Amino acid sequence: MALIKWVRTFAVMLPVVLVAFSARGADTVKLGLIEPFSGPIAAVGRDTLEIFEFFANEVNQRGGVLGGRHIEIVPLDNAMNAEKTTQQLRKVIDDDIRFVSQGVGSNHALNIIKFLQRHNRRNPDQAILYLNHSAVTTSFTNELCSFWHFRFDANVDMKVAALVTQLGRDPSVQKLYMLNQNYAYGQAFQVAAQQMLAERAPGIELVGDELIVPFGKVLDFTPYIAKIKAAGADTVLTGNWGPDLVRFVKAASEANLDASFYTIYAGIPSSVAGIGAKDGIATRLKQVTEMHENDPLYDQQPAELLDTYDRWRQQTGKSIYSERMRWTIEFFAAALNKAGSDDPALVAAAMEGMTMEGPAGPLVMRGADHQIIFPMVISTMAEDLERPYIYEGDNYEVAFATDGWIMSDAIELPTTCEMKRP
Amino acid sequence: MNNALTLTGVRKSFGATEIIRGVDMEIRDGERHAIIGPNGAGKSTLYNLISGRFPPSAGGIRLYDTDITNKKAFEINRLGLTRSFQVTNIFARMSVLDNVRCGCLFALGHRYAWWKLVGRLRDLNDRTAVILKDIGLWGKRDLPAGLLSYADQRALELGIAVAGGANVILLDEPTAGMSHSEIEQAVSLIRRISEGKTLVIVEHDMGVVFDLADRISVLVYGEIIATGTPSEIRSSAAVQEAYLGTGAS
Amino acid sequence: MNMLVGRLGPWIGGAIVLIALPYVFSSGFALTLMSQIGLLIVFALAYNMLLGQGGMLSFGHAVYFGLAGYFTIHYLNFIYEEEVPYIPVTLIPLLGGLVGLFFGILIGYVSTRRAGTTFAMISLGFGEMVTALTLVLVAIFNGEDGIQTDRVIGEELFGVTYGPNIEVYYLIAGWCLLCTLAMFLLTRTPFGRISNAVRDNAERVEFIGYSSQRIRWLAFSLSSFFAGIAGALHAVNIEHVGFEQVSVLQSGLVLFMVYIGGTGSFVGPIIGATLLYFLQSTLTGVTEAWVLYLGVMFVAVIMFFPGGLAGLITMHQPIWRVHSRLLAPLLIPYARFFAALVASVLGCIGLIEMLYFRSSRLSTETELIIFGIESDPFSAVPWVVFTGIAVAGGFAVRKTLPSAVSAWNTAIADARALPRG
Amino acid sequence: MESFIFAMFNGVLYGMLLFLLASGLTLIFSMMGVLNFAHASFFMLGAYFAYQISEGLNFWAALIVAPVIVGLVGAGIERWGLRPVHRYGHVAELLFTFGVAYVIEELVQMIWGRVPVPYEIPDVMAGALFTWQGFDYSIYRVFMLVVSVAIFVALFALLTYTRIGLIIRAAVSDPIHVATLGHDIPRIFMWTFGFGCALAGVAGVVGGNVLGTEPAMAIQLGPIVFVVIVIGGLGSLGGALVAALLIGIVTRLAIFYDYGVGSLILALGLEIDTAGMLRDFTRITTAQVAPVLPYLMLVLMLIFKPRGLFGTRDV
Repeated sequence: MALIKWVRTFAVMLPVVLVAFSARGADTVKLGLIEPFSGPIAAVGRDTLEIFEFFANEVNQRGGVLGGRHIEIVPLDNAMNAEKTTQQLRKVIDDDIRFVSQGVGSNHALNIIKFLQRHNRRNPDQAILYLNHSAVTTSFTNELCSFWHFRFDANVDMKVAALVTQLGRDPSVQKLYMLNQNYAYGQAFQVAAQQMLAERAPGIELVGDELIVPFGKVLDFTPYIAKIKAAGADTVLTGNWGPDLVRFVKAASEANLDASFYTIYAGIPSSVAGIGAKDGIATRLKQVTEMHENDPLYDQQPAELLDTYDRWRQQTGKSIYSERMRWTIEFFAAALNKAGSDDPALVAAAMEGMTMEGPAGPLVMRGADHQIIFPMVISTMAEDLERPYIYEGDNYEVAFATDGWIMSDAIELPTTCEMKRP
Repeated sequence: MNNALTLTGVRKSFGATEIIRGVDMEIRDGERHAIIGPNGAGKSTLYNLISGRFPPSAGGIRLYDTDITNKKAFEINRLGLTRSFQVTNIFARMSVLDNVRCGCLFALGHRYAWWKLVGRLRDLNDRTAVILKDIGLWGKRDLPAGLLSYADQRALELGIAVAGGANVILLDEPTAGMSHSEIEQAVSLIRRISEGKTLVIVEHDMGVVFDLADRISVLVYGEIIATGTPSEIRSSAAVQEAYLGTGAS
Repeated sequence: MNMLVGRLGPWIGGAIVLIALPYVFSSGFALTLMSQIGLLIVFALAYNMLLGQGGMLSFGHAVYFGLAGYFTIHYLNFIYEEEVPYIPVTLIPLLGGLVGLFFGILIGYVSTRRAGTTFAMISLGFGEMVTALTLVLVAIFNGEDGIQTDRVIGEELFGVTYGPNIEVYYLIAGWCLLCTLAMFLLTRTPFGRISNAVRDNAERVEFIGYSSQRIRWLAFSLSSFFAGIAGALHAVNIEHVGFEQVSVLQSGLVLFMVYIGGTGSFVGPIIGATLLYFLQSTLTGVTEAWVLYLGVMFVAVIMFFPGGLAGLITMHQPIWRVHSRLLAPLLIPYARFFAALVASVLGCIGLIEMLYFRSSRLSTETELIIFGIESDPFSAVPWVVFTGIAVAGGFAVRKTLPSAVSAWNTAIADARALPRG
Repeated sequence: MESFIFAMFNGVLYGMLLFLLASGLTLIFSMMGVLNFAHASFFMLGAYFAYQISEGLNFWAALIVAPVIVGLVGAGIERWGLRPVHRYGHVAELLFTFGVAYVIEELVQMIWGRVPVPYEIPDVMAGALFTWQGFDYSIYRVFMLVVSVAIFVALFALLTYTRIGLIIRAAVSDPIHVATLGHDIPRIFMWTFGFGCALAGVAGVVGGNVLGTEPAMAIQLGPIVFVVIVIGGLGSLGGALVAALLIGIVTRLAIFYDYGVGSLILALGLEIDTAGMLRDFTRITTAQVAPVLPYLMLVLMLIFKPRGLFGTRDV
């Protein structure tokens, strides 16, 4: 037995480099955060971790949850590999962590939903609750919906609904060109947009509808720009993100394409850095988000919140981009307190139908499908704004300015979810 | 008389240079035939054409009654022709034993078998043992072939070549780079292994050539200028002029 | 009798270890880890049939691993929907193997026409092509999301359902042992020997009656068969397959495992798969620089001991075979060298960790703890200390290496001089 | 017709950029027999160095200095890394460069972070040189083309008219022979490798600001470059040029003339269940698969002409 103990100790000690995190209380409510913290897109995962830790700390500073317990964020690296996600979920079970969050990569989200469905059915006493902060595949709150999954971001269809609604409002939009990535997400965007354009903006002519090979395989977008020009489009609607968005926008700017770009993900730090101010402004780059720092409503938010934002900017040298991650923490804390317990089933029940005040209207966690509903804002890249975009201390001297808000009633879509509750 | 090999009008060019310029040659069944000629005469190229390493640009090659002109090397080998190489060409990371085993495998009909273990193949191991003892490497059978001395590697090269039991054996300078005593051993080895077979040998050492060969062909600049018994060649004026007369070794 | 024990000993020992492991490491995380290692051993050994035994460097072998995985998931789902004949999960890996074999035969026919560098490039081309197709053919591959299944399709012998992880572990352990044995025996067949011959000297093989192309094709197909088995096991273990599993990244990982473990000996890939996957799973959580360490480790192996870790062990085999006491004089020079190496490596790790911390620190991370010591990368002291350790270690490595090498030389000379004992 | 000419022009431009990369790779391969897997990583280093230098000085300084630094880095890696590996054979060398590619990518992330850096086209060349069919052609794109063509011409002249070119050409056709002529082969290898890397560096400097300078750029471009030199025939500079242009043009044409592969399948009389597993085959268009086309070409080439377009020697 001594040998076994020794082997075990060795196995635990082997990770020679230990990065310790401060403020680890004994009696905490643990929230496992499964994201890529190593590999090519580690930056995205690490940014998420920073936000989660910051806002968990804010909750803890305010007195914590359940009468003084702290929320502890446990980072779990999946290296953007589905098999590692599964492995980390098994670790979550081992360490008796009952709440997990994840958002980068809808494949991992799907993996977690399916895994927890199986696990919670087989082990109802050890159930685990999943708080999805960013994975947008619509089916997660439709046919794949699960009692153990809550989504704090709008799904693809909702985001498209917001974009298309804005397109319909904008009289300058006559001829629209769509370009999307040819994989599950891009195809979902395409189908949703086709359908909603017909319903909400029948006056707009769709002059092009294209799918490209995703994930940076297209190195030069010039041919697509030429096609867009040839089609006479004045507006581009794209769900692209990452290099597929950066190169697309840069190529358009270089060719002086005179068209506005309606996107979902233009404001992600790496995209802003990659596109740069000049090309972003030249293409009238637009994004749809839950909030942004230069909206007129920003200053009308509660003073404590504005203080928190200031601390964030000061401490991290980064703009506030993902409000939904703050919401995830706030809803989590509120649901724990409302349930008066850290039992995932009770917390889930408490979270259903829960509302909070948002900047332009209430944030509602719809009980029927666990999809959050909230007003969204469309904004365009511009210069000379009060709070320019900063990331890791670098000032990009550019930010987003509001075009208009799309209220919840225009975004809320019916669900096909048939929720099975335990 | 039945010929083991028949070459008719064989030509080979690399780019603009013609290396083999119309070779006609007959190797009789069961004879020991030497090919001699100055450096660059095209001897190795001729071997490469016969053994199927490259196809000839023109002409035809027959092995007994089979046309092998455009056949691949392994097809020619399966028809019963084997060769050795001027530069030692063995399986360096494998043991000496396995080198010879590889030489035997196809001929013994084991081909590409992946369902039988070599250790259990009695016919294979018996034959390998015979050959290893014949070439004097039985004691070193477990060494990696790459670690053998030069002379031992040459012997192994011969061993691999003859392991398959081919009827026609082409040897390319088997004694190159050997000391006198080693050459003597090598010649007796060649004599033993070519017993009852057809042997073609390219060789620079005239002692070896005249000692071993039944007939000799002289290749100069891609053409056969003479063929005959050792004494005929020794007395041929043409050969004297083109080759031996200019101070042969 | 002694011979038999000597031959069967490692296999029986291996079986006992595989059976006993879950009793030592029983957590779900450890079980998943060991299951993954088990199937990666199969994959790595299959890969080494190409690289180590056949001399073929492939940058796309994950294609067969991944495609078998996709097929397995679909088949399990079809069983669930009662569209295909029922096959017990126990035998599903065989099905995966046949899928691997099918694609191996098909793609292998084209790619094994060439060897060496060209073969490597073709394998890369197929790898890229299949990865791209997983995103285009959504109905089959479901793009980035990949496909899911529930491996519990019914009760099998002895009430096994493969619901609990421990049952899957034993499934994988069993297949791992079986495949390892099969691949070991394959090395001892005429095919295995000629495959080695093609690796050493493809041209010479043509002159002893073999088509080197045919041998490569056969090796490629058989290797794909085992890669397919590993892929099916992966699908059963994780219940999910995505484009990562066919991607060039996965192919690169198995290459790293095999090469670092050692291509020259049969156990090399086993060592490599175990070590690398264990390190990867435990280190990714604690250091961002893991991929860099992996790359450096790989480059170091190529440059300094191309035989890999197994090569380092087997180079001492001739010595302990003669007598183990001959190893005694090696201990002190080796220990000195190893101490110096560890020091220089630790120094370098410290520097790299501080660099990473400076370039991508999160504001919520207030301190960097390296080897249990709090180090402030924004003050000079740790930089000086770690640079000092790294440089001093480096010098010590250069100083102690010659005596370690000469100690080995002496030992091997002694071993050769003595008769076998 | 217009779109055809446009596609051709674009294809030539992209093809020439590929050629810049492939030429260095081919030179290294011809001389040393090493297929440098890390070649695209040197391309990435060129872009990052250029970014850093143009931040401090300007683009023109970067255009000169960055490739030189990349070349020196390459020569250093050859001298202290690749040379010791040489004795283990070409596969080991290929593996070594594979490892180097990993390490370079991680080092780049360690130094410049994991998000793209804002490496921009110099302002003087951002404007349109001419407008054609409503499409603005920036001065910079034409500048890229000029640089590529200039390098091709210079390379051609170097190989044809200089002594070092003579040695290189000799080495391409007969590597063993050159060694016997008394040249310091290790030194020539080192500088060839450095020079090849510098060519990749030039491609990085002129291409990085158009394609985006980020840690993944090497992985994204690398495989295509290998495809170019395999299709062109390993070791053939002319082949690399033709293959690079071919790939550039074919992938562009596939985007412009967007044919559905599905209609082809239907034309062949095959029936595909539109709800079944294979339904996606009926929907694929050439534009969607354009980036995969090079790999398809590679496979077809290897089936029908295994040595590539102009390949003369086996690997």
